[in-house]
Amino acid sequence: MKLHEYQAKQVFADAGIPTPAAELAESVDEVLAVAEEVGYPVAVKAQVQVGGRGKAGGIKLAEGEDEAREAAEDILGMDLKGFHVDRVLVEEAVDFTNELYVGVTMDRGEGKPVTMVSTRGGVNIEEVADEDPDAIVREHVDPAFGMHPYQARKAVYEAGVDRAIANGVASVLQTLYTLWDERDGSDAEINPLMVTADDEVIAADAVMNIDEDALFRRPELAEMEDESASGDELERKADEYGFDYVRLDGDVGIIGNGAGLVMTTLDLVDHYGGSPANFLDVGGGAKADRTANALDMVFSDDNVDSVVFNIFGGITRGDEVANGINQALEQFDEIPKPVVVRLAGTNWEEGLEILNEDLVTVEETLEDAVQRAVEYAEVEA
Amino acid sequence: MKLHEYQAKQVFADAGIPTPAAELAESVDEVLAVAEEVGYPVAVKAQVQVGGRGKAGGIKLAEGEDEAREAAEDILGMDLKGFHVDRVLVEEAVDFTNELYVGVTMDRGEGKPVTMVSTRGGVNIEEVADEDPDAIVREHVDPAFGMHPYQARKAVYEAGVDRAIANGVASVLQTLYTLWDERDGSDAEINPLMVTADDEVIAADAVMNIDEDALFRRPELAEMEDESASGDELERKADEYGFDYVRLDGDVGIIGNGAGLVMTTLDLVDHYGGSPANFLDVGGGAKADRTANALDMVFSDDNVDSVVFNIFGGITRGDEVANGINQALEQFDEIPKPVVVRLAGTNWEEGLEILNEDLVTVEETLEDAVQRAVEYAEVEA
Amino acid sequence: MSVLVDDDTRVIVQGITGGEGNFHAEQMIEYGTDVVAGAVPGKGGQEVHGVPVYDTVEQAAREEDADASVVFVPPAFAGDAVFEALDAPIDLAVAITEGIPTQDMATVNKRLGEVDTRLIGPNCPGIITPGEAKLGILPGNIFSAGSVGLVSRSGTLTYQVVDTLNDRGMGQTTAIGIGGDPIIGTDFVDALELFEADEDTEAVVMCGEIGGEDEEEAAKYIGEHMDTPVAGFIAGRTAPPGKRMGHAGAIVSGSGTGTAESKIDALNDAGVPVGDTPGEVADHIEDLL
Amino acid sequence: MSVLVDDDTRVIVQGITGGEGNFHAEQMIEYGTDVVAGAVPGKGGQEVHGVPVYDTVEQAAREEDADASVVFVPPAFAGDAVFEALDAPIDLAVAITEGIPTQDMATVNKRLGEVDTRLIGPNCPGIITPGEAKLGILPGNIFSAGSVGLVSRSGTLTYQVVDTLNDRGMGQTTAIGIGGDPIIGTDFVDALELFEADEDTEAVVMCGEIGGEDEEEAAKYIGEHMDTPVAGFIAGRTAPPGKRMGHAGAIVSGSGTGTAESKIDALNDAGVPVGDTPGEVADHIEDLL
Repeated sequence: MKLHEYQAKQVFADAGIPTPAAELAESVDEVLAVAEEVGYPVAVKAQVQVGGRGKAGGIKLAEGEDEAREAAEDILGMDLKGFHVDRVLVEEAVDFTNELYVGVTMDRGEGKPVTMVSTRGGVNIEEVADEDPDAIVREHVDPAFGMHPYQARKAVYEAGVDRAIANGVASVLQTLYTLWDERDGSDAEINPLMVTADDEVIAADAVMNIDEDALFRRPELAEMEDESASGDELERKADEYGFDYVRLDGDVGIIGNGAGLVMTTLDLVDHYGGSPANFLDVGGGAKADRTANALDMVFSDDNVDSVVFNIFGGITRGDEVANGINQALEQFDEIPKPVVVRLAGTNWEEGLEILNEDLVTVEETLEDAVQRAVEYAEVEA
Repeated sequence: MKLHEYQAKQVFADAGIPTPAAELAESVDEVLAVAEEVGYPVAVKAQVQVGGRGKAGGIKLAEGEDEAREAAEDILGMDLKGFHVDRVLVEEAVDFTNELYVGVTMDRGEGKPVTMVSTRGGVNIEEVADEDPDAIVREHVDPAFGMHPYQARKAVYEAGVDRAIANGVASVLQTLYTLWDERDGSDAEINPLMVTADDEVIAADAVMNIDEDALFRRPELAEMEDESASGDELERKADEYGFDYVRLDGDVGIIGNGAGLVMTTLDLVDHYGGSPANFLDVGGGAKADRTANALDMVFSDDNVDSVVFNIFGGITRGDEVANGINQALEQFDEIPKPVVVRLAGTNWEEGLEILNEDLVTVEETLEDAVQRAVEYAEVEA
Repeated sequence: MSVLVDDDTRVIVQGITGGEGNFHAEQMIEYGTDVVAGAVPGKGGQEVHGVPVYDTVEQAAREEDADASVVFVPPAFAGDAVFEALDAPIDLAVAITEGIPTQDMATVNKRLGEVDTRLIGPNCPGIITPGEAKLGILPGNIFSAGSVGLVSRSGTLTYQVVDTLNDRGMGQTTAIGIGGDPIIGTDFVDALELFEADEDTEAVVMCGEIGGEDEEEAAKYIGEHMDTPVAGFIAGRTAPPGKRMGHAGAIVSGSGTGTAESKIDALNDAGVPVGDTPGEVADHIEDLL
Repeated sequence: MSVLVDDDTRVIVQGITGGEGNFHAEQMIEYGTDVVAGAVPGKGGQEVHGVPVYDTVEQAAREEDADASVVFVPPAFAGDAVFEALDAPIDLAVAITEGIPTQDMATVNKRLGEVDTRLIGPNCPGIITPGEAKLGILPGNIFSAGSVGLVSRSGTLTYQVVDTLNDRGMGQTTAIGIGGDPIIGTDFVDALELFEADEDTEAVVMCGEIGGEDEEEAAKYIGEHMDTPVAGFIAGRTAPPGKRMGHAGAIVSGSGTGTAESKIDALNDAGVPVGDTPGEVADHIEDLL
């Protein structure tokens, strides 16, 4: 789960990391009022969870009221990479002499947290990581001990941060780690961490993503979750249904159980010349209603021309899946898109007996099912 | 640093450990008012930091107002093992079916924290430890990980705690460990942890000692420190001066630098037939004023008949010590008790030159100095 | 012979009184697994499917001389349950639970470096030695005994591959689902080491996924240390970068690493043929045997 | 030969810009110790007593090829400073600081089990190989080179015993002040092992104190493993039970263990003569040599 910039900044500020004076605004008038309060120049920043907001026109600097009004009118209500902007952060523009990067994430290769410092802040840090990996100093943390203060200092000095601001940066990094650790962060980043002429540091941007699996024990963060976080209507629907779902741009709808098997089904669609419309994992032990919901999802996607429904039963039982498919399809006078079903594993024979073959096409193997769905899609398209 | 029972109970209660309803009282009227509030029967408990308060008459049960008044009159103002009782805790008397013991301390042999559970609570746990060590289940904690919940359960089940209350006891132990850990405890104990007829657990007593060396980062606990914590006037004075001081019952006053050397000086006094009046470590690098303070301490002890002043200089410099001794003694018309001085190590020769031998007796070796002081004490006695 | 588990393995089920634990304990017993105890705090003294339940894993391990434990405990408590298994101690812990907070697993991972217990999972289907024992939720009936070792990050994909192998008459020595989480106890290299050391395993199928660099490390290990032939499969070749596809591990991070392409290249460079379809994997194994 | 430090030891001083660190760095250099660097965050680039200062211990160790570090850092920050030395890494860390919170030392102690660095202290006078090097605050001039090893929990008591040995013409190979805190890095047994392995050490004086059971463990070790003769001294024989006598370690806890009597008995049982006075200890060593 991703926090908005304004939420992450609030969390950081509460922990003592300096952030610019700022306030949220939802109308042009509010933007002007806040700008007056924090003082010009200000930055007007769209609060949507996409990268590259600046390049896409979602961040504008305003020297005075006219520019602020213009920025507010441009940004509020705009469509930013599929997201509707209904809130902006109006923030004091910080005068800086230097921009740093600090971050914390889980290094899955090492199986332990890693903290990062770079003097190459203010830019796309992924590019820096690719082109000049040594420009980012990485200091791993033993999760049992937590981050020792000496580690923060070591990372900062190794990165070549000026001695005048080294303590300040080390302290921000230490606080960022503590936040990440105590709030079950997946990533916490400040880019840029601005350095002012009088050697203060200030978090000009803020990223804080939380481990979804740990939200149960972070109720204060869970309630920051934004229903409108996803720009895609179908992806929002998938959230409601509790499916792992990713929308793609092909025409073969795909439903299956288990991420690896669903990805394999996508790969096979591609292999046989088709194009996957989505990834949809109904999960383990899918009962009839989940099956019906999954079909509803895929049918709702206008791009979909055919559907392949691939279940390999382990915990999931073929008879239950078959019942769900029947129920979902029997409500239609006409089946919206052709559905190819392949059942294997637990109770697959019972499942095939139950399935209404007037409504679906049954194939015995994964390869045959995918090929059939690809054919159907070609016909429909 | 030791918390009073009422302070420890407050800390425990704030952390969610059940404690009996109780309030502090400083007069008979207050005792009666609190007793009325919490409801009879009540326990009236002297708030002084000595063990065995019950046996010494510092804890009394009162079924009604008459008994409460009597208990308050008996206990308030009493002298309990050298401590004047000016406060009592008036506490709801808990009806219990069983008494347990839970505790946390540092196992110095293992160099790690240890948690303890026993079903033999309500008695002198040190006796249980001596006579039936297996009756106390010990579960060590890795300080880097902290106490895992399973460890609390394991200790509780292994101790043979009834399954009906096991969760409650495990939860108290876990909380006690967390408190100990987060407050820099040296010891944290509940004895007894009472079990009621309806399977609730409640901390009927509470011990919480804090690592003195960590008080700097526990200001909320440091301010609970009680100036009157020590019953002995001289020991309070030593606290003020910042000396490690222990009053004993002999007649040879002892001053030295370094705990091991001072203990050795005590041992030698004993070895040569004398009897040490105190342990006084002036510490490393003792300057003139500390030296003078140390002499003041020992002279103030009426039991002292002679003094041996033994300094082996490392950081401590013999010339500074000599100056301090001269300054302290020159203010007297008559030296109150004979002082034997032995200087060795850093600048010992300069020290001997400075020392006013009209005021003190100088010996070259530790053995000679101690023997001379013992002789003086015999003459004076 | 087989890897890690066989019909001598004495198994504890942690969470045997819960829905999942109860159901799968029964399935494991039916399959022939020697389930000797359950462990559930507060439920000591009960019996489930004829198996005695203890309050702690340590007690269960001691009283029933167990050497493995399967963890069916809800995610909020699973980290603690795994620690309990590691410290019992026990030789093998298999954590089925999905959704354990990653930081909990990071501390478990630290502990794994200090103890001798091996962990499989979490978020995995478990391990099965066909005809002898299964620890986890794998459907026993689809496996058959034979000479192919199988290691996979995914559950149902494993079943698919096994099904294809069976169709060609190729049974399995042991199949290990290592799980799809960012931090897991046993990775591809660990599993491959076990198969390399196993005399009965004549070839190994390794089913990887996009994300992380475990498959690349495995390729390196195979190239440098393995005599037993390996065939590979990589799921997610059509996944767009940066999109989360179910498994937390399956995120393409950085550029050039963690992609299907980099994994397939690494495996090919190590002499490992990678199938485009489960059928092609079976073809490769047939060739290698 | 000697134990742990000699004139080849390249030493970092942590906290070299503070009062204590500055003073004792100078003393160490005057004694002939090869002090090669200081380490103080934010003070990198400075020079103190002709020695370059670095911001981190890791940098100092790397740039100056150091193998030991002496920690003169205030108690609130000393735990972190010791961790920094352990992780630098370095072969030997000597923590002089008194008053480090015990829980900080418990986590340091955990880390000590994971790294190869040896820690002496904290709350100790340090270590000296007479005529070669001293790391700590021991007054160099009172020591003299010879064949007696010395290990002690107490600083000034060490000086007293050394003084007595010198009077009899018995110099020291190395003297180690292990410190008086409840949790220390190097205990009696560790130090005795080092002396046992040192060819030049012909006898060892061990100065213990009441409290804890380190002396009892040492007695066991001596009885079972040592050929080099040992004489002992135990301070605190007249200390009343339960009274705190300066060193946090010097609390008589429990009954029957940790007392002077139990320690002296244990040592005598292991064949170690224990002197009643420092002079008697010197007598014993004279007999043993």
